[in-house]
Amino acid sequence: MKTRRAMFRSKGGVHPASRKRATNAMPVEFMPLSKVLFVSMVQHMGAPARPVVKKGDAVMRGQVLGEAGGYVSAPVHAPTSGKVIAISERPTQAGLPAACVEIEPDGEDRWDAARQPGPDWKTMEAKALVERIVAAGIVGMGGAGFPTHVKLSPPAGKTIDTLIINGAECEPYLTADQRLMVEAAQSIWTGVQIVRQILGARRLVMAIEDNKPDAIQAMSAAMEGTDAELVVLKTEYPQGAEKQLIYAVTGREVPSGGLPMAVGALVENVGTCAAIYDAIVEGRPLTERIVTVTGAMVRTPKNLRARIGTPLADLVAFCGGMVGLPGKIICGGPMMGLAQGSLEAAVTKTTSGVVLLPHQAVQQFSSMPCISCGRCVSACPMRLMPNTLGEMIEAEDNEGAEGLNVMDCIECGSCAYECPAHRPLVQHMRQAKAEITKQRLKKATAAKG
Amino acid sequence: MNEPVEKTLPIAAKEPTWLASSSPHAHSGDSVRKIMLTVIIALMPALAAAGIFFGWDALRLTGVCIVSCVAAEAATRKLMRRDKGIGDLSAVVTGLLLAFNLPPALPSWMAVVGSIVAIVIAKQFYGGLGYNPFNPALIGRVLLLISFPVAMTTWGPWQILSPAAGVDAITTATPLGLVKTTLGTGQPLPFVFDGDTILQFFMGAKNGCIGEVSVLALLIGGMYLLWRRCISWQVPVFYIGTVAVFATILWLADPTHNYNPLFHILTGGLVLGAFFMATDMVTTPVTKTGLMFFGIGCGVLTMVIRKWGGYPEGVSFAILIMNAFTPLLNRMTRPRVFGHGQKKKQA
Amino acid sequence: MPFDIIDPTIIMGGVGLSCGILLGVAARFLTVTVNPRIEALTALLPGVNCGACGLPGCSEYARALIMHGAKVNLCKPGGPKTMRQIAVFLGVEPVTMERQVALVLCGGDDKTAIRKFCYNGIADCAAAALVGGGDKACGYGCLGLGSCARICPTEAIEITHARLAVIHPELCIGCGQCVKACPKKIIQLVPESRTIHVLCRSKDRGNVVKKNCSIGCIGCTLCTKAAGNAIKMEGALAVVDYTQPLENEEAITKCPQHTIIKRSGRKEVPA
Amino acid sequence: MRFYKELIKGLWTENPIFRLVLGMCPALAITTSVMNAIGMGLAATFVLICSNIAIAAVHNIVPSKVRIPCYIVIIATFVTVVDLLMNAYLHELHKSLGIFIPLIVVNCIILGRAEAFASKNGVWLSIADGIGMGIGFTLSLIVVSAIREILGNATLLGYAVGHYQVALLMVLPPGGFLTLGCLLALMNHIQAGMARRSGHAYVPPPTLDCRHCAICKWGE
Repeated sequence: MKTRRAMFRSKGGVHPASRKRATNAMPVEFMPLSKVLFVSMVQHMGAPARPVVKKGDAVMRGQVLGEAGGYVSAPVHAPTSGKVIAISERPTQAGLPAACVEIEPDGEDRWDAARQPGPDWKTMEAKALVERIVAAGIVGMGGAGFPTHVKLSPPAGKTIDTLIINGAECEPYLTADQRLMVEAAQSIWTGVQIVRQILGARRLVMAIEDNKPDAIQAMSAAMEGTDAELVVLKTEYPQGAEKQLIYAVTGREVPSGGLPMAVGALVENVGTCAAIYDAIVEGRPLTERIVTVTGAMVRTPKNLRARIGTPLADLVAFCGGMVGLPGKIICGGPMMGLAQGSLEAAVTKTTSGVVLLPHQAVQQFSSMPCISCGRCVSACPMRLMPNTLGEMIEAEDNEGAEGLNVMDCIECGSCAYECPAHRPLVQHMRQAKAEITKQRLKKATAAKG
Repeated sequence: MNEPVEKTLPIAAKEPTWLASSSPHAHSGDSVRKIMLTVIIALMPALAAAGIFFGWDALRLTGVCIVSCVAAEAATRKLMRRDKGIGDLSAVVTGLLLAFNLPPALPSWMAVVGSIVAIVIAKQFYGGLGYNPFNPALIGRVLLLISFPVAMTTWGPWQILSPAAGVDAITTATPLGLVKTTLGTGQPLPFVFDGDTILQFFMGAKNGCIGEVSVLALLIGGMYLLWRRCISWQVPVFYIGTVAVFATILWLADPTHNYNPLFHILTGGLVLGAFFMATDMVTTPVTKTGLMFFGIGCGVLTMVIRKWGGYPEGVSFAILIMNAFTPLLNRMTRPRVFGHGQKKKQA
Repeated sequence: MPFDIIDPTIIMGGVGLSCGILLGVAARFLTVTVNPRIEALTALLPGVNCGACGLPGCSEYARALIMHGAKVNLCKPGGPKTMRQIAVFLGVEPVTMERQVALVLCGGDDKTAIRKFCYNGIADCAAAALVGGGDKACGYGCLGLGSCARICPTEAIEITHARLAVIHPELCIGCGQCVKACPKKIIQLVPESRTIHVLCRSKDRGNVVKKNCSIGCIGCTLCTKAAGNAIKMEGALAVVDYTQPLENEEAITKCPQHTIIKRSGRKEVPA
Repeated sequence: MRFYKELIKGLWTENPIFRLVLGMCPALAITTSVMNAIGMGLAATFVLICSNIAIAAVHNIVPSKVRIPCYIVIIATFVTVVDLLMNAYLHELHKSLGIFIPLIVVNCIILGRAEAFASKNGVWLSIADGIGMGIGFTLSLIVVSAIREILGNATLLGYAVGHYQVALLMVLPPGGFLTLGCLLALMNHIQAGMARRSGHAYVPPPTLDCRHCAICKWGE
């Protein structure tokens, strides 16, 4: 194993205060079972899962509640044993209603008997491994929730020579991945090797930001004596974004609109690797994840190992409740997370944290006209011109925005973070992207019909 | 009629306890007001220098300009029913910069006229802060210069430029003006530009607009701005650098009719312009490359006007002309978007 | 002296004559034939170019009528009057057509419906709907940020001070732009003559609706009994079936939530 | 009655400069002194009346396809007449107006009235229209030039009006733009206020439509 600094530095990026100190030394605690678990069928990118249980069914932990709704989709499993009390429509973290299986735990937490640890993974075919990953419902746990098996099945002719394991965790406040690396370095490492075996990647890179020395130490101990590289990244947001990470490690730019495999690279989050270990070696589907509950309004911030479906309110209550009324509740980190209207939503496979910000830390912008300071242009890791795009979209010129590559925006929020006029630049981009996607779909169906 | 007055919603004071908005939920904490405050602080050394060299006149003009700029801004905003007030401090900055571009003996009412022109015509008529294509303070100055050419070229009391040229001839001229008029009559260069003069010019003992004389004070302010990341280094470096290169070429070609490049850097409004006027965020390009070209363009135009133009000083005109090129520079220097154009990709 | 005038006169006359001949030739050989009937028919149309007919503007509709035999009842702003004129012009049988006006099927404003959080962002419904589904506690309610009002060609939509979109039927031309613009899909085109409407689109169960909004439909079904066939239940929501006649105003008084209102052609009268 | 209506509309409601925003070229270029403005205004008025009469008289016999060339010829004829007359009897004024007298041929107001009014109405009403528009044009030019002459030259009609510091800028080209722009804004403001008071919706001239400009909130 060799350790080195990242050789490439992508342009742009910002340096928000990391605020990880509240939880980065807190060992992960087990979150007790809630009274009711709300397991959403929309926990990943792609088609929603289809519920396959009925009201009143008794389920075991690890039993399939919803099967994959398509190729780009993933099944959802029961987080514990108990009874299905309802199949309802509940708002997701994004606020849009989606099907949801409500489970009342029986407290025994019995595993589904059908789940058995598999044979030694080293002897298994790549195809069989991917099948087990599909069955375990594993999706990218960094935040986007892209079904992992899709990534692991490159089309024929595409070779992936570089596998990058993402331990950057550049979002402020969140420490879930960091704690996982410290506490479960060995299982992450086993998961990584499984992925490598599936892909046959020549080069294996573990990328961690330099503000996590404990994680770097733990991972290098686990990786000792192998040919993998450990790349220490300079702390910068959004270093952990897929395209930026690939650039920082290999110097290759993923082409616009393309997937990382276009440049022969693949990025897996450390959490995903740990889940792959669980699925292949332990035979457990994905039913829990580590969630950082933090922010100034949480009494005792903690890293929790919580079941999928645990209501956010229970997580906060387990951390001693709120100190006062928060100014903002965020699912995920403060740069890309989703603001919540309530604590009703539940943990999903992609919930990396719950952040409760106090009123004084919340930017209550009343935006001003752009003063062309150019900070967003310098900050944009995709090298877009957010100022021009924002003004275009405000004038409802979506076509012009498309011409200036608004679709390449990764919504990292660096522009709006820097903007002294407090312009809602990311919201503008989102609006335009949603509108353009709609138009493109329309055009595609028109062309077909 | 039904259109919401605001482009974005302000916070409702009452009811729901917490807020939701699109990400990001963190902010650098910088604001337009803070940037303007930084610029004001950075201008303080130059104001102090102006006070030392021109005394009461400097303070009078500065006060008049700031007060009338702020008043004009408040009045126009109210009249135009625009909601946001003068809290962003941009009017104060405009007032300060305008005052710094006026000669010390200018009557106060002319300063008021200039302030009103700067705020009302150059700024609010275009839509207010952020929409003005030209630097308001410079528009104010240029309008005054065109309207009242005599008052705007009547300078202060300094008599140090050259004992040889006769006191009367130089009391009412800036070094640049003196050079232009002297060379225009076919005479040789009017004074010797050597160590002592350089030091005096650097410290500020010369005729000129109240804020532009002390290069030292301006440099202190400029360094502060650079340190606070309020301006990027491209503009001042390329602006002054271009002037230096241009002046060196002229000087090497014909040393009998041109001073050495330091003369061009230390006289006129170059340093004030390069650090405070050509770096105005609103009217300059947003990309670093754009700023570089902006600086070079300003430098070339300044020297062209100084050498061959009708006016002895060209900083104001150069910056205003380059302001007009800002949208073009923004267009031309768009960065290559990540993942685009490395290899020609099929659509 | 007089001869000085004659020369230029001849020259100018000659130039004028030759130009005239040129123009005449051009008019004869380069002329673009326009079907005069299309022009005449365009003149009959209201000329608001709203696109409600599905064609990009009135002249295109006129062209479609004559060249492709488009239906005569597509012009919504013109209503029955224009339809009859077109029918007479084209010599075809007029069809029955009633003018349609848009209606916002939500009555929950700031006084009656609660908001779950303070929304801070772009004042546009589509943008707000992307942030946690909008700030109304009711996921189906009007966000009141005026995306419909901005797109309305006749400024018929008013956003009340309590942030609710209200359509003035007397100004509405029924073009349907607002129906497309609303991210919550709560604007519907209804026949102008109808006066009784259920102002709610919430599919939530009654207890949820009650928590979120004091005038939402709770699915008590009292109105369906009063209105016969004209009001039907769709899950927990009462929906007016505009194909069935409904004159009986009993439903309005029966509704415990005051969700059902009477809106005349001219103005809205709360029950 | 109709005659009177057509006569006065050019003074305010359809003032060619401030409401229709036509004829900007002379309004900016020659308004450095009131004398110029009067000369220009009267010359244009003469052409306007004559061309309106001629066009109203012949519009029925001119084929619509070649009407514009015909109007141009008619207008050019009268402009030539004015040009020669002024050169003969008001030589100084002619010299100071320079190229702008021949340029009346392409003045939008004259062609605009020919196309919009004279070609659709009778001779009698067209006379009223021509007089009204012409006087409206002249008065507007006088207003603009008076402001510019007083501020920029301290004179009015060539007579000194006081001793004060003049702003040279006002008699230079930018002064024309500034004055005209401010006056247009003022007119828009007055119109909007009048409309509001009388309870009507304010419909600004198409070139000055406030509704799509967010600079001030007057359009709302």
